[in-house]
Amino acid sequence: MTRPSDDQLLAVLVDMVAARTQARRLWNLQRQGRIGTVAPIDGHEATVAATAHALDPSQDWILPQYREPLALQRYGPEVLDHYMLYNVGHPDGSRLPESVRVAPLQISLATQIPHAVGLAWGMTLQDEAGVVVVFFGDGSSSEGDFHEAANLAGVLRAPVILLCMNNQWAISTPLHQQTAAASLADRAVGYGINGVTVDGNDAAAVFDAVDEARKRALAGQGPTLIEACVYRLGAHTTADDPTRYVPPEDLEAARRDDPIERLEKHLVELGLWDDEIRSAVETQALSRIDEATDAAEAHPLRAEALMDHCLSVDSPRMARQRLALLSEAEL
Amino acid sequence: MTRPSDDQLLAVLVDMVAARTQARRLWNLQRQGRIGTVAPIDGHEATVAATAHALDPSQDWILPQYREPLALQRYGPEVLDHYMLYNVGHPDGSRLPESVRVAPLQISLATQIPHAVGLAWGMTLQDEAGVVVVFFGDGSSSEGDFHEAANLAGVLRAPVILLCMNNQWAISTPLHQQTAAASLADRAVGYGINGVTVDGNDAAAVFDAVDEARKRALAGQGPTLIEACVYRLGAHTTADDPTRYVPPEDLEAARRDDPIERLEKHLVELGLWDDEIRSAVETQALSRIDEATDAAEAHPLRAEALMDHCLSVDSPRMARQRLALLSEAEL
Amino acid sequence: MSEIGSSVTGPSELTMLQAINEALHHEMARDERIVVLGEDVGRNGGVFRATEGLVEKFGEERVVDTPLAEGVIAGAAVGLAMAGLIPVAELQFLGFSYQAMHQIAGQVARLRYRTRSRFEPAITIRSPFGGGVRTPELHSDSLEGQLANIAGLKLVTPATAADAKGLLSSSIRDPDPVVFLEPLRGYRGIRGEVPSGEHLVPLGEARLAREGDDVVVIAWSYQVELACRVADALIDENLSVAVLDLRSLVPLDLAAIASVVDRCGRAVVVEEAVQTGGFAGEVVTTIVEECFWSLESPVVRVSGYDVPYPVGQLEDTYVPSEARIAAAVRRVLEVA
Amino acid sequence: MSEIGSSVTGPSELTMLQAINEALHHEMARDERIVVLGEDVGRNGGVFRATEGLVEKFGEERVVDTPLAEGVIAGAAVGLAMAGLIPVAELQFLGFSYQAMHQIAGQVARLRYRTRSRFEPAITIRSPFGGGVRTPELHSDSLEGQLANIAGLKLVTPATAADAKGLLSSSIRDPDPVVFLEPLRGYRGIRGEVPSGEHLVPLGEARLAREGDDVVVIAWSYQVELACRVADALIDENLSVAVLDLRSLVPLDLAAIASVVDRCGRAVVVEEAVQTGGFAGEVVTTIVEECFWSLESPVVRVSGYDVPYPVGQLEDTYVPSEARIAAAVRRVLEVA
Ligand SMILES: Cc1ncc(C[n+]2csc(CCOP(=O)(O)OP(=O)(O)O)c2C)c(N)n1
Ligand SMILES: Cc1ncc(C[n+]2csc(CCOP(=O)(O)OP(=O)(O)O)c2C)c(N)n1
Ligand SMILES: [Mg+2]
Ligand SMILES: [Mg+2]
Repeated sequence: MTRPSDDQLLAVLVDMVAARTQARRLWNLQRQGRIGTVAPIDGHEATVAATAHALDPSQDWILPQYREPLALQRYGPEVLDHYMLYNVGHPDGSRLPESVRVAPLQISLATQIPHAVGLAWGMTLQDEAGVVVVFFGDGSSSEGDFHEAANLAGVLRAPVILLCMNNQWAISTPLHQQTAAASLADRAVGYGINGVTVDGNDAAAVFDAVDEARKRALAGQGPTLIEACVYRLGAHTTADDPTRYVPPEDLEAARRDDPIERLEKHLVELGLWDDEIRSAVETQALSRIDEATDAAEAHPLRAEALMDHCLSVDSPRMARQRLALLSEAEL
Repeated sequence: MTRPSDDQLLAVLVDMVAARTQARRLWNLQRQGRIGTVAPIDGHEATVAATAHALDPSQDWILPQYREPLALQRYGPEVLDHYMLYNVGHPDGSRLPESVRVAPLQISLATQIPHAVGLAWGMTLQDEAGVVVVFFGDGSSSEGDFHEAANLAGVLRAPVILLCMNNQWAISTPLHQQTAAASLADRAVGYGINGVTVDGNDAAAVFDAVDEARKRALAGQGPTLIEACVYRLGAHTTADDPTRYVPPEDLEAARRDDPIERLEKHLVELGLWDDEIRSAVETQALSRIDEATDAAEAHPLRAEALMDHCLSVDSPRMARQRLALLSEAEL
Repeated sequence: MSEIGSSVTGPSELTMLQAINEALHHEMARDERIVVLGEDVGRNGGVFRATEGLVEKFGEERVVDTPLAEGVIAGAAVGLAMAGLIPVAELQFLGFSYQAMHQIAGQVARLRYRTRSRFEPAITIRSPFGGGVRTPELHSDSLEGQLANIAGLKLVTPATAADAKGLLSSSIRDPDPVVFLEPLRGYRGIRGEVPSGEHLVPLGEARLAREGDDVVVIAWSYQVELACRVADALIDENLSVAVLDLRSLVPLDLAAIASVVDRCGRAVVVEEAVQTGGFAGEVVTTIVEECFWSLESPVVRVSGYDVPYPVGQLEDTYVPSEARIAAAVRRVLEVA
Repeated sequence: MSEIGSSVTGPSELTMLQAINEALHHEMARDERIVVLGEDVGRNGGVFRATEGLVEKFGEERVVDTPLAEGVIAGAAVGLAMAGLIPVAELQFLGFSYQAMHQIAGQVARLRYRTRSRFEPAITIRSPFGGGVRTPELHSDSLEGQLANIAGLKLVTPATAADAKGLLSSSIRDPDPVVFLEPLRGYRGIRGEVPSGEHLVPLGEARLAREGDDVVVIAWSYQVELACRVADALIDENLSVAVLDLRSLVPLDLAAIASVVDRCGRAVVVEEAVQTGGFAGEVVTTIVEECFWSLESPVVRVSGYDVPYPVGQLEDTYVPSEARIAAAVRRVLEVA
């Protein structure tokens, strides 16, 4: 086990604080009607940021669900830029540059898990180093895709890390109605793969777990299912009203175990963190997201883009539709 | 645990021997072109027959995959009669009488598992006693349906028994390419349900396991996943050539553990079985299936039946199609 | 074909969503065998509140928040139907019916046929569909063309609040499996007077939403609303545009289609789906089969494009607009 | 539109199955990035032997027997494509594509569109389909009408052995995802001369299988074979029946359809699928859109019925017969 260094933990905390700060900005942007529905990251920051820092962006892939982008700074500024393009409804939002080993958000839950297994498998077939981390929720773990993919990963010993963000909720459905399993990591045995549960509010523990799983994968020891236990501190999305179903006392308890506060405390003790640093990080995060938002809003788009990139070459019918679209633009 | 009585074991053996005898007849009928593709039961007899005998046909349901019907005599002669109708390609083959709590064969693998959970759930909602046993193969356990259904069953504590016939093969795919799991029963923990592995060639052990699972289910203690370990002694179906892929030594070893021989030996020791009884059972089984075959072949069918039972009332388009069909019959 | 819809509005006006909710309440109170299941249908009342108040009224046994797995929602519905219950399943968005398609197409639709009516698949699958409200990917897809090709299913979709109630009640009572498609844009965007208490609209009867003689626009779901606006606007140009609301795609009201096309001689079919393979093609073909000789000009379809439903900034380009429908109407009228 | 198919037969005749197998061997030898995956495709060579000999030649890394789970076969193909490989996935029967529909429709078809070509979905999904060979339920379903409505997929289906090889090679090389539908009845029931070595047939070009002037029968897959037999038989009645083999449904060769319908003025469309929502409706609509004014009589479709594909004893009633096709041809010709 490689504990993260203090510097690494500091970098993780910076990303966590920035993510939460930016999440608040996103909420307001949505309320102002400047962006579409978004899913707040609150409560997921430690797991996502620490995972990213345990990986090597030059060779390891991340396949997100939809809640992660703000804490993936380690994978480059393009992640946020494209996330904002996505949020303003621009098709370039899901087109990250070739150099960035991050897949677009996945809306069809759990479908990204088979992709991750295929990608990891494809890398080994071509003797490429690297692992694939795929994020998915406790709710998504009920989908058949999770099962089929975990099972195939086991058979292939693919270098993939199945990272289940168990935040106790799938919209309004609490974990105990999602599954009777005592732990989601327990499912690993049914696929002959490694399974671990980690406190997802403990950035160092997550870093360790991912690092360990990554080393196993690179050593040909196959996949790991990591269950990161966290709590969804915010609404499911900007369209959701959690007060309808989240017991206030549970939320209260979860807030007392806030991953940011926990890591801050640790780094304050080490003399690496204080209010001043925090506010500098926040300021910087805000100007960064505001810049990205402005750029996204200014990003041009022709109506004809509707027809692009569906097939490599328009079918005859599409060619007519393209013409019709251009003339209809004049209607 | 209730060990089956000697009489019960004898009844199970009678059904097993009859099933195997009839399976051979089916093979020949297929070769003669009198019936369609069939999946031999060889190697599954103990598990299927013992399961049926551990159940109460007046209240417990069986949802088969496709290999089981010959060993379901306990559920009444209609099962064989309809199986033969099915084999001759008659639509009545999948329409068992209301009194018989057996669902039709399922060709779309694993889809019957969600049905079983829904049925068991529906029974409890209506305070009906009884359990549902659903058969499926090791191969089928890789489908998402297995996972989704097992998980839902756990949440609902539905009175269902998920009976996985692990016969080591899914057509040509051996278990180790199907899953890296050491045992399929290990998957139960991932759904918070009971899981057991049983030697599926040991009729008494299967009877016990099903009886126990049934009692738990009736007592409201929820579902059980039973993995019955057997070996597919025959071809996958009449369309398959297992010599392409089954290692002869494995098959040889499996044959030495034939479930029928094993139970015969036990009952011979008890003085309840001998060659004479066996040959009487065989003769009776053959005349029974020949009768059923003749009846099935004689079962009338109008071409117009094609249009029946699709919707409760023909749509206008279907009404036209029905007319067209009647006039096309004259083409 | 039934009467032209009344357009009375008044204090008892409901949104389509409220009308759906009323139907669910009414039916569940009427028949104890009805069980509502789906993701977030209980405590949360559905992500759009279509099932609001049901769990409080009918309890957690009859209104069940399932795990997040569409396949087993549809699959368990089959089992519930085998047990003699009447499941009303919600798929949170039609785009996720793909996750359940093996159960919907292979099982739900075939239970009756396979068992020659031993089991009665009185199953209703409700799902919002269609775009125009800036949802994420796969939340807006119109898949009725695909679903219509699955024999054994009925396919019903309301265009008014009153029909939403009346057709949903009929769907739940229907002994066949019904996929009931609720236009997302109509949930709050369509409102109208809705009969309180019992209200049934028979399945399989189209509705003449606007009388007219020059041309008929055939549509379903939210596109009926657009077609009516176009028809109303074109009155100023002295054009008499009929609008036929199909209401159910299966069974399809062949007689209503034939009668209005025979009268008008010209037709436009509107749908929001991908054009190739969409249900509009089935309607055009039906017209060719039923009343080719009445046609004075080729039928024109107004559809989405042959690309996946796009992201927000391209949505308005994708979905048929009033302008595109009006242009199509003019086009079929211009032809000699 | 390409040239009329040559009907030379000779000693190097192959069945369609052998032609498919040859294409797979040829392509795998040509491009190392090709990976074949599916149920029983390795040691067993596929349940029909389409993949025979591949694992022996190219090894277990490139020819992979997957677990029994269609969703992850299609889903892993997406990942393999993201890794830069060229997956050729087999679904054992098209009826089980429903288990994978969320991956096929929601993911395979959208990978390019969603990522604006960052990822190239050079994925081929092969699957046998269609009936007539007494298989169990869900082994015979014709789902092309449903698949055609999924934007982002190409949909290709051969009617001759030579095309099976040439179209499959082109499909594998195509940068877009192709669903390649192989007629089950054609596997051993269709044979013909097949060019050895490299043989490519472009996607999107229909084939005029029979010249003719009185009426055209438009068909694809095994129905082309039936249509040709009907055309040949009707020569005795002095009828000149053209047969157009669409070969690919997406992209659809609009020009070829228009040209032959313009010439003949009368058309029959044949498909084996459920009629409502089937692809024949799309073809009829295309004719209305492209060449309405050439039509001398309503286009007639010959389809399956609006019921699920039935059990063995009812199969021959269900699938379009030569008699039904001939009757339809006579019907469109009788109309004034
Ligand atoms: C296949 C599919 N079904 C349903 C939905 C609708 N939906 C969006 S998010 C969500 C809950 C997801 O819960 P979980 O996987 O636990 O992730 P979390 O939101 O808690 O991070 C649901 C049901 C969807 N997007 N995809
Ligand atoms: C969903 C689905 N996929 C594929 C098939 C084709 N198929 C029929 S039987 C079979 C193998 C089944 O293996 P298993 O579940 O272990 O049952 P067994 O035949 O060994 O009893 C396959 C792949 C099918 N019928 N259904
Ligand atoms: Mg969650
Ligand atoms: Mg097996």
